[in-house]
Amino acid sequence: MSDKNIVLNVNGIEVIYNHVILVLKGVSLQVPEQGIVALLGGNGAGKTTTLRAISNLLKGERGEVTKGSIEFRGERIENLSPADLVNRGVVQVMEGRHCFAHLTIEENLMTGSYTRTDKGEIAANLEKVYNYFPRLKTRRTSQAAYTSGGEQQMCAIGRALMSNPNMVLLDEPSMGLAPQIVEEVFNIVKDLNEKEKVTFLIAEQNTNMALKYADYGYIMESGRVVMDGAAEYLRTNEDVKEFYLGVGGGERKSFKDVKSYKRRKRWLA
Amino acid sequence: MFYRENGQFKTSYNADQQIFPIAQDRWGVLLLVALAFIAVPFVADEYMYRAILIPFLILSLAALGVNILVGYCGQISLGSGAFMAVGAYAAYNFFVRVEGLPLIVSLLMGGVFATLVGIFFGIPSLRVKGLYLAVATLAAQFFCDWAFLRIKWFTNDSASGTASVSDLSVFGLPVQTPLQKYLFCLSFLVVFGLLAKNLVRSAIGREWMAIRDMDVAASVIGIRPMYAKLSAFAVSSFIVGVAGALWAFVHLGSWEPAAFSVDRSFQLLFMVILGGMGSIMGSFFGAAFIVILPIAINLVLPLLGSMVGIEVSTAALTHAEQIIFGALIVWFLIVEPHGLAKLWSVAKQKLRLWPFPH
Amino acid sequence: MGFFLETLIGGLMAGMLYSLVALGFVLIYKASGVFNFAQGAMVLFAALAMARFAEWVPLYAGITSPLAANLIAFVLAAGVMFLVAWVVEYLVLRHLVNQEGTTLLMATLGITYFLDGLGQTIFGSDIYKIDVGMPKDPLMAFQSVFEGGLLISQEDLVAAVIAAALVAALSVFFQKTSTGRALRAVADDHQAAQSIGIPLNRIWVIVWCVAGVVALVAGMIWGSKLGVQFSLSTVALRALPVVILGGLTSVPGAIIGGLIIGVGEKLSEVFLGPYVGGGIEIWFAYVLALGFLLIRPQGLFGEKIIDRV
Amino acid sequence: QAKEQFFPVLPYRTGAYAPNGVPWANGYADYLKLINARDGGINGVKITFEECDTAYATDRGVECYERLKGKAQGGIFQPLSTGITFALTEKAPTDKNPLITGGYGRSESSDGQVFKWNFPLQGTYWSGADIIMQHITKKEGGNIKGKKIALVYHDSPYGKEPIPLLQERAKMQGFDLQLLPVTAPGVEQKATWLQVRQARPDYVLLWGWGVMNSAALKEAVATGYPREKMYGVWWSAAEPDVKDVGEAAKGYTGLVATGEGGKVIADIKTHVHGKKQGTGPAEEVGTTLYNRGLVSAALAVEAVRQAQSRYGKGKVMTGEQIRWGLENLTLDQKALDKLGLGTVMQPLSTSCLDHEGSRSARLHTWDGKKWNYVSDWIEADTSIIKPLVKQYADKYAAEKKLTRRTPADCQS
Amino acid sequence: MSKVIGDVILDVQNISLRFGGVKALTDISFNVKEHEIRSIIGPNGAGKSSMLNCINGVYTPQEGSITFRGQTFDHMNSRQVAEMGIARTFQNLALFKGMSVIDNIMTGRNLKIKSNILMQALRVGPAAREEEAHREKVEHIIDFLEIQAFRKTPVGQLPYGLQKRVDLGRALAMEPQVLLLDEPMAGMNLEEKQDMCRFILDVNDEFGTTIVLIEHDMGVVMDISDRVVVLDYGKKIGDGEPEEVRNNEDVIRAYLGTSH
Ligand SMILES: Nc1ncnc2c1ncn2[C@@H]1O[C@H](COP(=O)(O)OP(=O)(O)OP(=O)(O)O)[C@@H](O)[C@H]1O
Ligand SMILES: Nc1ncnc2c1ncn2[C@@H]1O[C@H](COP(=O)(O)OP(=O)(O)OP(=O)(O)O)[C@@H](O)[C@H]1O
Ligand SMILES: [Mg+2]
Ligand SMILES: [Mg+2]
Repeated sequence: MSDKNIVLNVNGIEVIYNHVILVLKGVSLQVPEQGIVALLGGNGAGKTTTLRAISNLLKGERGEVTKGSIEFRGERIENLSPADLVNRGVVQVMEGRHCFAHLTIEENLMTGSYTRTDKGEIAANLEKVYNYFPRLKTRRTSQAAYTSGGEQQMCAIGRALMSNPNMVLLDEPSMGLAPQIVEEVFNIVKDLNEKEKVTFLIAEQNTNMALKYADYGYIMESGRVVMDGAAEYLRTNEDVKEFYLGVGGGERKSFKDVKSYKRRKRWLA
Repeated sequence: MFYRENGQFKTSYNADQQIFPIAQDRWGVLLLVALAFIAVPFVADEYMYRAILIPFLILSLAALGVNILVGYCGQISLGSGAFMAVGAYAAYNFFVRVEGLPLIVSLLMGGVFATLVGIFFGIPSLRVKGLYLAVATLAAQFFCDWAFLRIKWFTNDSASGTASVSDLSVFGLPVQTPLQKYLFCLSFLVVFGLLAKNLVRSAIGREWMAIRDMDVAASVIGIRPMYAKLSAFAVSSFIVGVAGALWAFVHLGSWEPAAFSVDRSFQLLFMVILGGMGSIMGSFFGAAFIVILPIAINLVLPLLGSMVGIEVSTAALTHAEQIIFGALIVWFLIVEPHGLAKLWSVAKQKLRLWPFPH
Repeated sequence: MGFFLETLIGGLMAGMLYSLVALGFVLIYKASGVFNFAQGAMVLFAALAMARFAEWVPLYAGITSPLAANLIAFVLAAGVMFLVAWVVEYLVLRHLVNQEGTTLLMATLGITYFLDGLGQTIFGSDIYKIDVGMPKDPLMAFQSVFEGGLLISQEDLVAAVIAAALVAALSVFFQKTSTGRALRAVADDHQAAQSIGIPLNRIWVIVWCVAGVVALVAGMIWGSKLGVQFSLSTVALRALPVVILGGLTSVPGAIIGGLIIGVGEKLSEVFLGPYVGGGIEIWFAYVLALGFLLIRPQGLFGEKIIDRV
Repeated sequence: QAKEQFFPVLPYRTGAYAPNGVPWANGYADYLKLINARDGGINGVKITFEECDTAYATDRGVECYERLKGKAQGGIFQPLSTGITFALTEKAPTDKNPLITGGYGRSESSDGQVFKWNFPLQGTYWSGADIIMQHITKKEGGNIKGKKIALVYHDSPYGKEPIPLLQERAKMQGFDLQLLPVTAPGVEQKATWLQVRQARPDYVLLWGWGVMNSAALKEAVATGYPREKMYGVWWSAAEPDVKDVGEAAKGYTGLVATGEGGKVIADIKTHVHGKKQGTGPAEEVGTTLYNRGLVSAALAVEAVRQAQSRYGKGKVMTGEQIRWGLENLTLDQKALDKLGLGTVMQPLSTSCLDHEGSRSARLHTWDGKKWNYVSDWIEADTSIIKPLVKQYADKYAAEKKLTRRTPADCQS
Repeated sequence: MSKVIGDVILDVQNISLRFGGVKALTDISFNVKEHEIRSIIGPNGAGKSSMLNCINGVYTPQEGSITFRGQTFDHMNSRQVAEMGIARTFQNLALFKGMSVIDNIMTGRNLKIKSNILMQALRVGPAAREEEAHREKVEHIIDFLEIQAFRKTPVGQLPYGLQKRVDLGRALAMEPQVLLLDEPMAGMNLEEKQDMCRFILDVNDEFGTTIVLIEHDMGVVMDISDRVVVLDYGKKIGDGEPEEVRNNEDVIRAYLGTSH
């Protein structure tokens, strides 16, 4: 990992919500230039919080980074506004879609190009997004609130791409998407990564997919990184295999045959 | 280290369902009520009673009512002043027209009429929401302002449209001195506070909150929006109506519709927002903030001024009071957008962790 | 017939004046989802600034031409309103990103108290005069058609024209520019807007500046009509039904709403009032607005209220 | 310890009605200062006073009352607000604080047998309305039968006060009374004036306060109603009401209960403003509302002086003692002249039966720049007012289960 | 273990639903039998959620009717549906954000509360006992869902995945006969999904609750459903046992793609 430039360096951050709820207890991670890094972990592990800390969206949730540092291309970014970050090319796709309910799909996408000024470029980007997600094109004049869950998810991803980012923070991009679209989304990631050298940090529950496309992964558990390693390494790790990939101990098990509730082995605690 | 729930194990759900599940809270509140009934009478002077405590108690009661509607059921209303007025004038008409009707019955009848009017003006809430509803309830406010000013019957045909009562007594006990009035209002507040707390932690309270937070989902799990909203309007306007009657009978003695003007509606709404929407305790905090703080600033500023040798003129004083009051509102909101009650609970939570930072 | 028309015209003019105040509400609501309770206070503050500057400019700067003095006063007052916008954003709004509407509403109440106190401290609390040369005498029209002619207030006419021009300009600004779209996005979801690089802080300053200028124009017109003093802030209460009727998010709605409310309340007061003792126009305006809301809960031109699971 | 008589003051220097409240408050304060500066107090008892701003709001007023009443053993309260007066009327008897409501408040409270603690000195609204009607009647040559008279009033107890009297007079004199309420604070009056334009009343009586007055005048201009036919009560005919209307208000006439300044004004200029002790700007001294405030203060001071004459010169008076003073106030022309008040107010004398003392006022007309007197002092017609007062006072007494004070009680 | 699938409990006949020009559903018919796990799958925007919305009365279809236990409705009213024992979860989380986890789940039991508003205010004997009894049931659900630690947290502050569990808990609290689940496992990792499946199967087994499930995870759908309906662009393109559907040409083209 050291052979490439580190673009994003998160160093031992602690995050507290509402002045009392300590959620991240010293998380460190690095994202190399043009890398795809996956952030894995169960519900409530703190993935979303980590991404919010990076993109500076914590304030609106009444959270704050109390310790540690976050650097983007060598520059401390804890005190920048989210808009400044977008101007530097870092854009986040928020969990839970967050489309602008009253705007149409197309207007939603266009707001994504707020930081762009070149008309031609904007039009080209729009075309690109419609190409990625043809479904959006057919729904372009509907108000976002009245589209299906998956359509909204596509809209949120497409909107972020409209700003021509060089680093994208994706929070559960596959959620609510049909299987081929999930595939499509990850292909887009790959595509952008290879052709346009976009760096990705992806928080994802679909471990299978994530580890298939990522180069490197971090696994979080109750506010800490408990394991990290190259994607191949994680893919072959027994624990990961059992708990995240469902292929522990040989064949994939049918969901029907899981006989008892699992008590997950905790790395910590 | 002292404020802990450690070692307090709940052996039944009933125990966990108490109003204040933490023993310290329970004792704290009991102590507070005891203080209010027993200790305050030893220390308060007439000014405290008449200018601060009684208005505070009555407006707390009104804010409590408004909180049920706005904070719990999410129906923003700016008609509370009108419901207070209905309570006051209805109680007044019962009081002067029905010979020998006990005071408490009159006051409660005020509440009953406010309930009816409240339900009537609550009907638009079935269709109109949010700020739109808030402005729609202003229709109730202005209509009532007008009606009590214009229809002489309501004021027992007084020429100027003012109503007045005197010689109040309950069960043969006079309610005339400030202390008596204070205790009278306090009793009302405690009883209504308890009932309201019971309501909001029961099924009906959950229905209100469900409607507030997401009405479509609420109806999917079988909550009838109409019943929930109108019952919130009813309960809220009942309490507000009684508070209005108390305000008129006990605090003012003689009043005109302006005592329940739209400013009052705004004032009550602000108490609720600032105190904490959806918190019974918050209503008291909010009322305290909005009733007491300006007075306190007004009292303290001249002292401060004289300490640094500036004589503050009357107008400058009032303006400074406004500036400081406004700034404090903003400051508190920034510290805790969910109101003083939330601030209080965060403080308690910190206390629970103390002396460890997290 | 003549009288009916007169009432109608009077209502239309009054309505335009309400629209001017209503516009301020709409602007800020549309752009940030904040219901700006302080709009009335801003109108007063701006008018006070303008009136006092118009007094002070000839006094201290020795400029005697009333036109120049008024112009300078207007510019200075606009500057003051810009300052207010900046301070509000810097000290209040930026700390309340992503909070609920009620919280923000409450914050604007704090701003109201603050501005009321500050305005009167700086500029005084007497009655001040704004004289921008508005024609005061009534205009008689159609004397040949109606007995006694049709009486139209010239002052109102000028005011109505100014209001209409302002609304037209703002409509274009909001509908046709990309900033307009960004504003609507901000109103929908602060956080998502931030996440795609819309600079909330800058947007808010801009919008509050525009609202400040609108408040100034409203203050100037109402002020020259009524004299500048504290009651000016209460015109906000008359403008509320207008905003609601037109829709909280619609600039043209503010105008149409104003016209409907203006006409409705004048006709009701003049033709209905006498039967019930008069003084009904204010509640009638609200009841009228409520009536429209029952048919269209989001106001005539407001964006549809979305509730979906 | 120095002897000090405490005067609580409930002015409003802020809020919607401040432009009218401020000059009144300044006059009030200046006169109290004058007594100290010129006379060294009331028979040697220094005056202290404290203001508490009510902003014309009833609940603030009540709070202020409670705050200030605790500062001394009793004092005279003058809230300059009908709303606050109503609230304090209930409290005054138990607290034993007399209320002076000179030119406002409940009209029936001039009946001292029922309203023991209220003193609507120098004219109630009924007196005011009566005087205007007398003036109009005279102008019309004694007969106003069939004339149309419109009352444009502040829609509040204040504005409604004159209605019973006007109705009474309408019955007697056979004129048509049209009632046109204006919702407070009165910024929007288009509908009202359209109605005026339609009905074309012969006269318009204006019962406004604050911004409502100037707004009414401006609307009158806009609808072309002649200002010469508009008559205002004393609260609607002062400088702030016409100042920013200017030329356009020319011809507008209103009541005024005070006369031109004379000696007392000169004294204030030398003893108070001359020593840089003035409360407001110097050019305000002598204006209508300023004088009204000044006279109000003078009445309070004289009440204390009168009380001292019975309970001990040079002593600090209690509320009850002052009440007696108010009830037994006799200020004839000679006494007034001696106090320097000879030109600024009319003589008055109160009694247990009559808490009003005097009920006369003059009219003045705005010429575009200043007010000019256009009538002599006119006295209200007690033959109309008295029965009305009795009727309403009795009703109040019945409601409150009060019995009229006996003559014996009146002596006390 | 072979379970007994009963008669048709819910029958959807020729439902068509349009929003202006958008045809969300066109002439859809299918049925659900007692005790079965019935899945609805299809690409994004196919009309799956709209179907559930029609069933529980949030949307009113323009055409068609729904039969529940022999009673036919051309449109259902939310309250009726709830009373008949149909509960659901939502795709876009429709929790009561300001309320605690307990309160959210307690609302699910509101239909069963008997005491009136006055008794609740006084909280006298029966009302208090009733409240306690319901609370006990709710605590069981909380244990079941493993969210004990968050009982009193306002749900707005919970992470997405836990909110989905609370949503399920609320539906379960209604003790429904038919449970409609809209993507209950979105945003969960494999282990959590396994738990959730186990959970659904348990409910299905123990209480005989009929389940209608929308899910995009084909593994889950194919493993646990008894029958599957496939929608595409508002039309039904497949219906049958998982095996059948998996091999249906149309379904593969429209939805599954080649990877499955
Ligand atoms: N706004 C908030 N206020 C208080 N606590 C919060 C807030 N947001 C999140 N938390 C807490 O922070 C912890 C981590 O949440 P986070 O959303 O980061 O988890 P996650 O890993 O993204 O989970 P999921 O996969 O379910 O989305 C949780 O325990 C949650 O309760
Ligand atoms: N209230 C509505 N108004 C307008 N169009 C709607 C509305 N509800 C749904 N639609 C449209 O109907 C179609 C079906 O939507 P639905 O939510 O049922 O899809 P879905 O199958 O659940 O998709 P997903 O898997 O993405 O959640 C979509 O194209 C959507 O945009
Ligand atoms: Mg997350
Ligand atoms: Mg769906």
